[in-house]
Amino acid sequence: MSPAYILKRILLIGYTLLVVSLIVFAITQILPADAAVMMLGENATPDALAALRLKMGLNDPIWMQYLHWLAAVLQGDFGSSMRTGQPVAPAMLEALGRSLLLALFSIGLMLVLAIPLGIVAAVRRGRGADLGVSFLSYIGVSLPEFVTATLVVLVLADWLQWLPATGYVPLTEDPLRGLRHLVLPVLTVSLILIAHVSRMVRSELVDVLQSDYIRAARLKGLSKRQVLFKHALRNALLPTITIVALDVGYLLGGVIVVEEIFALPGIGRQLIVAIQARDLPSIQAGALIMATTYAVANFLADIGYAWLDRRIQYD
Amino acid sequence: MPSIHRRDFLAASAAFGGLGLTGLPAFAQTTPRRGGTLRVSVDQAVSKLNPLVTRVNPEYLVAELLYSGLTRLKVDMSAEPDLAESWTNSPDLTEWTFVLRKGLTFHDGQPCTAADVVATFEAILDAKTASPARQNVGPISKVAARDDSTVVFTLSAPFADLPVTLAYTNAKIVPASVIKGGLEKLDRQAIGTGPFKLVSFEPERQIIVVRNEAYYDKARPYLDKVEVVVFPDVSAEASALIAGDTDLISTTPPTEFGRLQKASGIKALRVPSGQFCNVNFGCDQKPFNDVRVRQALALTVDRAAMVDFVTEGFGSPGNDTPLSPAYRFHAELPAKQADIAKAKALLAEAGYPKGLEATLIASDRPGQRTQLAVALREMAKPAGFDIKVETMPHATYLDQVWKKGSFYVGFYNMQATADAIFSLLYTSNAAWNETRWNNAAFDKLVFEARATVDETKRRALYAEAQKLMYAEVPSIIPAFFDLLGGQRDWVEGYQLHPRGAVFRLDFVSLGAKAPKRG
Amino acid sequence: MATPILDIAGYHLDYATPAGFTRALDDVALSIAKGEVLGLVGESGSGKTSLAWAIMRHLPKSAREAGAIRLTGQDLLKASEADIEAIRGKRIGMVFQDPSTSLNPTLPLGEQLAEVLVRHRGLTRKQAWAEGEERLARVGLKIPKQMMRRYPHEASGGEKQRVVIATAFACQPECIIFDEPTTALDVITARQILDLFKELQAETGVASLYISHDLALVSQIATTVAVIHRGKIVERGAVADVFARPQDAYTRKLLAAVPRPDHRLIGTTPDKAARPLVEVEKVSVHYGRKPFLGSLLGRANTQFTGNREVSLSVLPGEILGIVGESGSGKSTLAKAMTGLNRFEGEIRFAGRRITGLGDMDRAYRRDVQIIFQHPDSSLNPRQRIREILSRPLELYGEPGARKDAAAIGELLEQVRLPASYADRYPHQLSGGEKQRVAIARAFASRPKLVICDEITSALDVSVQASVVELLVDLQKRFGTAYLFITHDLNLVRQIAHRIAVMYRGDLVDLVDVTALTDGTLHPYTRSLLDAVPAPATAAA
Amino acid sequence: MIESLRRMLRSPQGALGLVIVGLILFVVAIGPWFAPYDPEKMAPLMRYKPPSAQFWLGTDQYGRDILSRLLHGARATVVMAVLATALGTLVGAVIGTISAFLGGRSDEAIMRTVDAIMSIPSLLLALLIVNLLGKSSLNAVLAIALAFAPGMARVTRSVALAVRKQDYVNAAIARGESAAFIVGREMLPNVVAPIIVEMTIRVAFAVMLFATLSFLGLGAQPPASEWGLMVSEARRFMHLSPWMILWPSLAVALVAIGFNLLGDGLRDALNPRS
Repeated sequence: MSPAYILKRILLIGYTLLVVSLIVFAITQILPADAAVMMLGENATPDALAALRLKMGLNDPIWMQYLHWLAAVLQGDFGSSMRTGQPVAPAMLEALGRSLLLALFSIGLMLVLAIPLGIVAAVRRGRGADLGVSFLSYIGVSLPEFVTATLVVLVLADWLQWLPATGYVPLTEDPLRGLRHLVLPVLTVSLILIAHVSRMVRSELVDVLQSDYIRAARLKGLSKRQVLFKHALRNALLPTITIVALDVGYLLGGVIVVEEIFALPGIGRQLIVAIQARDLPSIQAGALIMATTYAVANFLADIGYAWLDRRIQYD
Repeated sequence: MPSIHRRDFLAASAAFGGLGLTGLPAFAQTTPRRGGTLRVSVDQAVSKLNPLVTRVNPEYLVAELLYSGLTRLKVDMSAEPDLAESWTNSPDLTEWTFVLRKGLTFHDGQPCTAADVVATFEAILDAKTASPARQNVGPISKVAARDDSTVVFTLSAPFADLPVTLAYTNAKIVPASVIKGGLEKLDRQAIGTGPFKLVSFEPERQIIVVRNEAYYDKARPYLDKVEVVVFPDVSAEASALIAGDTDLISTTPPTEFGRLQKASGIKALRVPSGQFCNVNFGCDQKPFNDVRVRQALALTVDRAAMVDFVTEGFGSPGNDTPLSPAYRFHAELPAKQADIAKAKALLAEAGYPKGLEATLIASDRPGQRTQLAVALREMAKPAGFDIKVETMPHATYLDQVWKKGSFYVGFYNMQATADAIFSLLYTSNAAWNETRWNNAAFDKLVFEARATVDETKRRALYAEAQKLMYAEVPSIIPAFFDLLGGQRDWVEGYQLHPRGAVFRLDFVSLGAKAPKRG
Repeated sequence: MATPILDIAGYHLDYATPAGFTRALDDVALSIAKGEVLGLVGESGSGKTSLAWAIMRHLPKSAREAGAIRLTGQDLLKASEADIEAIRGKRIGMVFQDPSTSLNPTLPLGEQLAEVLVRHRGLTRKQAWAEGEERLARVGLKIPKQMMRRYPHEASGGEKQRVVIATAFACQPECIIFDEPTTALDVITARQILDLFKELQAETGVASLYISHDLALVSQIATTVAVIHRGKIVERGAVADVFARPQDAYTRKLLAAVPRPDHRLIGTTPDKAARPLVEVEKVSVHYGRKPFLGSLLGRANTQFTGNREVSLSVLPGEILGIVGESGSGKSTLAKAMTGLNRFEGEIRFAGRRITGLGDMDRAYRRDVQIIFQHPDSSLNPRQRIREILSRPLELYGEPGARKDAAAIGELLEQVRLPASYADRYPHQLSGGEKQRVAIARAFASRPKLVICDEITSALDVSVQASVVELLVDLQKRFGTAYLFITHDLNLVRQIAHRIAVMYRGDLVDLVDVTALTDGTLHPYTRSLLDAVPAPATAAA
Repeated sequence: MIESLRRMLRSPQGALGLVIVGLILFVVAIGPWFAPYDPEKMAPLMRYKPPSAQFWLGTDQYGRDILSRLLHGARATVVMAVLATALGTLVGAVIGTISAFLGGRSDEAIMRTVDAIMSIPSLLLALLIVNLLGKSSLNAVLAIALAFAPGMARVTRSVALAVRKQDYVNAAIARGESAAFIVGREMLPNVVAPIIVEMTIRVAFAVMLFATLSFLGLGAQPPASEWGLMVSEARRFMHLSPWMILWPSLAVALVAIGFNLLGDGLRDALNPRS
């Protein structure tokens, strides 16, 4: 893995973000909402509006506005929210932190469950266990988050009353309550991940188990376990790294709904609120931050993959 | 039940002038326990902290904890002293004098004087501040300080309700210095004279306040601390109360009320109110500029069913006038009945024999708006109305439809006085003239009423006004909501306020069984 | 004869399929004694590999067996899973066909050798690695220490196969199965591996079962040979006898099919004086484009050269053989000549200069046709044979020419396929048949030159023979010239008039067939000739 | 094709998927005729009824028959999803093929841009677009189509490149066939199959995405009986009648499962390796 490759990938991230920023800016600029009106509220007077428009440079040509905006963004200034009047970037990053917490817990749970499931399914291929796993994974993949979420709330929170239905408590404030509030969202998010990844692990492992070198290993007299854990697994798990990275993309999308339903003030929920309130700076910041997270996740995944899999000659 | 409200107004104010010193609530039998943390939940983010520009109930709730006005609203909708200990008025009702309590201080320690009051009201009346109070505090033409503790309001017209209108949710006193320095300062911090001081402010999550030791009333507040928790999901909000995570729900939708009634350890709260969901007509443009069309649509509404659909039965049918029985000047009029045949006829008369197409716009918050729209759509079908329902995010609605649209669903809290609701929505110079009904006769009645002191005369005038609306239907008001809420048994001294925007949490205390909270 | 190490008696093997049981091995009886090398010869699908799996006790669940496979008296069919695991790699070793797939890409070579020693000889990892090094040295790897640490992708095919062999010999097994150990390797490497095998075999005297499709090769190394056909051992005996006096018809067919340089199939000789049909003049081909970022970082151009200034010419009706190992640029040239690669230099055809794809007009395309190596990828799976064959007719057929079913039928019969095949899809044909269709497509336009790019290397010996025969026959009929690209020297020496040898993109030799045996040759050509075993009967 | 269909029926997922999807399409086609009631007929006295002989799946907050609403809603939900996917596939296929065809730098540029767009979560992209165009089923369809296009472009391109490498394409080029013929007759028929597979699976996503949009109040609008919308409306009445939310949720899930199974079945059937 040459430095040139890494540099290339970093340049790509840059390009990605440029494109994303263009798209996001374009969309937000044509959203049916007058930024000035949004800020001053419905009782604003025309003169006040005009003054604000001038101040915000809303009368400049679009591309000018874009450049100004981009310049500001590059200095980490996304402007301040039209709803609360607070600077957007800090709020969004804080929200991102909460989302990442959710994501990390979900990925953790996924790794703990998905990989064993996948292995069992692959090893017991075609038998009950396999069918069971693939049935579950089909359910998981096919249930939209909002369905899963509503059902777990209905059952675990309202009927059994084991866990709080929604809300968020910082772990720093009260770890126990914080965790209790995280359980349902994490369950919801990880269900789909587990379904997806266990399927991946299974199919990868099945392929590997049919490969020549596994047969060779068996014919060298190694036991099934040795072959599985020493020879097969690493080869099967490698590709799943990339899958997980791609799933981060899904995660970011999925958290939008999940956070909305569980009132978890992560970046997804912030975005929905922002979108519903036409809070343009927040939308722009949120979308860009999401894209960045995704791009970085993939970058890390590629690097990790390359590092783990010596075969691949990157450049 | 309206009888409680019946009290001669000037007598009332004079009486309070005397009583004001103690300011003890009438209903507090035993002296309430001091201390404890109350966790109250709200169903929307508290994004505005500046009391002059707050717009939704949760924001009012917080503003009320942190700030005080000259007067405040009692549960019976009459005014009681707040910062002002007494007031008097000139016989012609155009000049009002308010006397402030002694030794008032803001949270930052500086004294609160007449100067601050004057500055505040000038700010409110300044269009640039964009305060909703501007059109709701009454016809004030001039505010002046006679001395440090006396403020004189000069009105542009005789106005009897001033002490009540001054209790308006946005008419909270803020320091003159802040106003000079720029009101943005109040976006993040609170410098008021209210019973509580701000500790932390997270608009989307929770607001924490603690007792203001320097509050003018040494007895109140009873609570050490109030945590306002934001629950964007109403059913989660109810679950939280049932689970005991919260102590009090300020308002809960009918869909959740049933659970609260069933749950143990919870007192479900309900009070009839003037809060309503209505269908606004743009009376200045086709097709609704034709009164017959409006009447026709009104005739299609099965109001009993509507009460079920929109309020789940926790409400009362409306007669297309905004004054519910909860209002002091409510006039008894024959309940409107659905009459499809008559509606058809009227519609044909108005030139729509083949029926009429229209798009009814409803914002998605609160859910009742859409429910009303969809229900109306079905009810109106047989009469030949083909209504297309369009829902949109609240922000878009405010931006594009509100006050501009010609056919959309509105949603309003009860106002303190008949005059307030009329001049907020229906007079030609209404702050939010949604219907552009612009009915001269109506304006005249309302204007006369506000200058009339004599109870019976006033009642007659308002009755006339209501008859006009009953007949001309500037907007369909099919049902009034009872306000619903819930509290744990250990919460004492809380009364659901029909106004919907008033909470009086400084009168609330926690019983012995209340859980200890940090 | 000593008591056999491996003794297979009356062994039957069937696989369960939806259609019932299909017989894979039928009453197989074999035995290998110490120091003996049994060459098991058969074409694909003959069941030779099934036999290997059966011996290794590595059969799918659908397998049903009968008979006995004894390893020094112990019947493996009755042995328990545990016993088998103890036997595999310890008492029976195996060398696989393709080292690049039989080694785990994510484990160091050393580890894959050492683990066997740890498993079967109870060595510590440290000891195992130490011994592993010796073993690698023993199989002729120059730098064993480094080699131990390398990953498969860091070693050449030959090196990898040596590691595999070292692994197979690691525990001094009594018996080793070699499953076509050289087929995946280049001719010269294959030779070296073969020598290594002989050496080790002689030294350890291990009983070897050597599976191969290549009679010539087997004749080189086996003491006894068994010919397997459709799961039956049709003939077995000492190499010399079998090759000299084959009893079974199939064996004879097989032997006949083996290409022998001395047995020429071509009578005609092109008229040397005639004006060349095609002249390739200093043609060079470069692959890969300069990577944008690479150049930005000032890194060296990563392009590599497929052909370097290759010049040759083909006479009308001449068969010019092009040999060389994979990656030597044979196919690259073919692609260049058919406009599939852009190239530098020029091609002269019928006096016209062609410097690029643009110059290749209808006439040129009609006269120069190409046939590819893999028939299943060169026929569009979603087109019927009729469509496939009708295209060239539509493209090049003279205005009056017939494109009807009859014409298609003729084309098919030309390549000895029933006309009824016109309605079939490629996947309904066998490999040989597909290749015939490809040939028919090439000849549809009555070309003057047909480029055959390894067209027989994917086929079995007997099929290859028949295809070659077909080509020769067509050449007689139409006097077509061929550019016959192959890695099989023996084959090309049977049919080519001249032979061009390519090595790493260069044309190193261009000589008349007759001149191959004598004359001054490029050292590479020499080693190539030495590497190719001459078939047994030449010896016999 | 017939033969691969047979192969698909042999694989359990394929068969099951075919059955489910068949059932769904059946409902889409003639479901409304089976609806026992008018899906918009309100009955003040029949609200929040649990499943019964009269109302098989119960009634909702207006006393409307849930079964009838589901049967009618199938169109709104499935047809829209299929439409969106088809649209997205079309756009994506065009971009992908062009990119593969151009090759070289332009190919790289296009693909990098596609990657960039793909780094915006499709739900977010859809959200933004719908907000831009205004909320309605049609705009939701457009949004989903646009959100899908990049992914489909990637798939198409990789498939096209793989096919491009095949010798029969080389043969065609060497034969001097026109670009049109090569793309149209030689390449496309072989590209289509894998794309259809990808499409089928994406329909499942589309159904979920579309429902999610409606759920967030950005897709279909009341009183439509789109399933996602039904779920989001029902949430408010969860405690008055859980049935209201259960049925449409299950319906959405069933459709997604059906198309997922069918897609996998198709893949196995069309892929020679299996």
